[in-house]
Amino acid sequence: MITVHLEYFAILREQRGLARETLATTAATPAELYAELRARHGFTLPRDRVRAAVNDEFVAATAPLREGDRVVFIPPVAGG
Amino acid sequence: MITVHLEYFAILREQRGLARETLATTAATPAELYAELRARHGFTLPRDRVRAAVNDEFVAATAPLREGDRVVFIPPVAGG
Amino acid sequence: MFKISTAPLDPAALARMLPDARAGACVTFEGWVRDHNDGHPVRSLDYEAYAPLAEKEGARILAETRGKFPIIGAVCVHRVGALALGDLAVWVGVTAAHRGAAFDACRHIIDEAKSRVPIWKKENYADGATAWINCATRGEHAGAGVPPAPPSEA
Amino acid sequence: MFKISTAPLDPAALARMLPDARAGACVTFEGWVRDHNDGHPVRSLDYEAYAPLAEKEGARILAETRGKFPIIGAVCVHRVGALALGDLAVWVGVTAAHRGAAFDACRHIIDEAKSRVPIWKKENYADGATAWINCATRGEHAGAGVPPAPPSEA
Repeated sequence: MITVHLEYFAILREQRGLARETLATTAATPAELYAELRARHGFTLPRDRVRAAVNDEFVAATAPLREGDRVVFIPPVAGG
Repeated sequence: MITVHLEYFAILREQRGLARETLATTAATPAELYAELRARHGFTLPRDRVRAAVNDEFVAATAPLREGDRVVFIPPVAGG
Repeated sequence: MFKISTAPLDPAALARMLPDARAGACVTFEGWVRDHNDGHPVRSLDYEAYAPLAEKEGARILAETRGKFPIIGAVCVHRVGALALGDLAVWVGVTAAHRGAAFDACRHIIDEAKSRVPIWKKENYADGATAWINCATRGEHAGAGVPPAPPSEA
Repeated sequence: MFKISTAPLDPAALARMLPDARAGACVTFEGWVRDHNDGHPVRSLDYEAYAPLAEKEGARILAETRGKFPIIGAVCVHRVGALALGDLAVWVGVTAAHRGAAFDACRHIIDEAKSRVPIWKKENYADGATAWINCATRGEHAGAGVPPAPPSEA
């Protein structure tokens, strides 16, 4: 079990109903963590449409998660 | 003989030493008129690099000139 | 410089960052909130950014752009928050000795920013529905009931 | 609107002509007097226009551009007279629903204006020489003694 700090934006924030939370997880990667969160919170976006960032940098979905990481899942962007 | 009103711009104005003049000519077209002026004033630009305008519209070098026309020869442009 | 701004953007103030005696061309792009998207009347927009990563990714885009095109200055600022029709959402300004590079680089910056920088846009439609742009999934709409909007190009 | 102006150009005032609720993109081009051309240090520029024909030809360019690209607004104003380094020589602003058309149309307007509108530019060099740009003939320079400058792209 590790503890991670999540921040939600845009559609994920609305579907989760909050902007941040800290939770304990057995997920070893962002991909596993997103699958866990999606099942729990009913996120509509499938994993392949969401990028992951850890500690304010983009990471691969299969990167290792570590104790205390700040994790953000990034819905499809639409600036401009 | 017709009388035409010439206006000079840019390098032609500098080489002519004045901005406008009225003159009587036997030239029947802008091409003939430019040849006459070039011989008289030593314009460096050859005829194929100068466009003609009559009464504030572009015309062909072979268009007929008429009494009282306002004629401008247009050196290569360089706006912007 | 790439910044996320919670305050309204001031194009004149932003443009004052660009003058340079070597520059012969300045191209700017402004993205405005328009009154429709894909046929739907739009009443307002909400922009949201993951600011720390947005500014890092934006800085990378500017650095890449300098590597690709012979430009002198490049600035991009993106507004976040609630925007009304006509409001300025994003401003890009690029200077170069020659205009070709300024046009190409300005367009490259906004194209890349729209596809890579973590900024999101929610459209609020005249009928009260809303939609997070680009977040529709498999034909069902991610928002509250309007038909799916395709990736929008402002 | 295409205008020749003997007064300094005010980009903020010109930009105020463009807002439109349907517009999502605004692209502007500014041509500035830069400190060099083709390797020669430039001290100032003189612009001269055959104004009546320049404005007619400019209006034709804007009309053609509207026919080629789905744009909403288009404005081009060209300054004439004695300009110093950094001064704004030409301003083009284009709005459209989408940015692709705004970029393409803005570039088309300035490209066409530079090649067709009767406006001339004399460069005054740091060494006191001058040259009417594009008016050199057969290898000899049309100005007062600097090497020939090729067609300049600002």
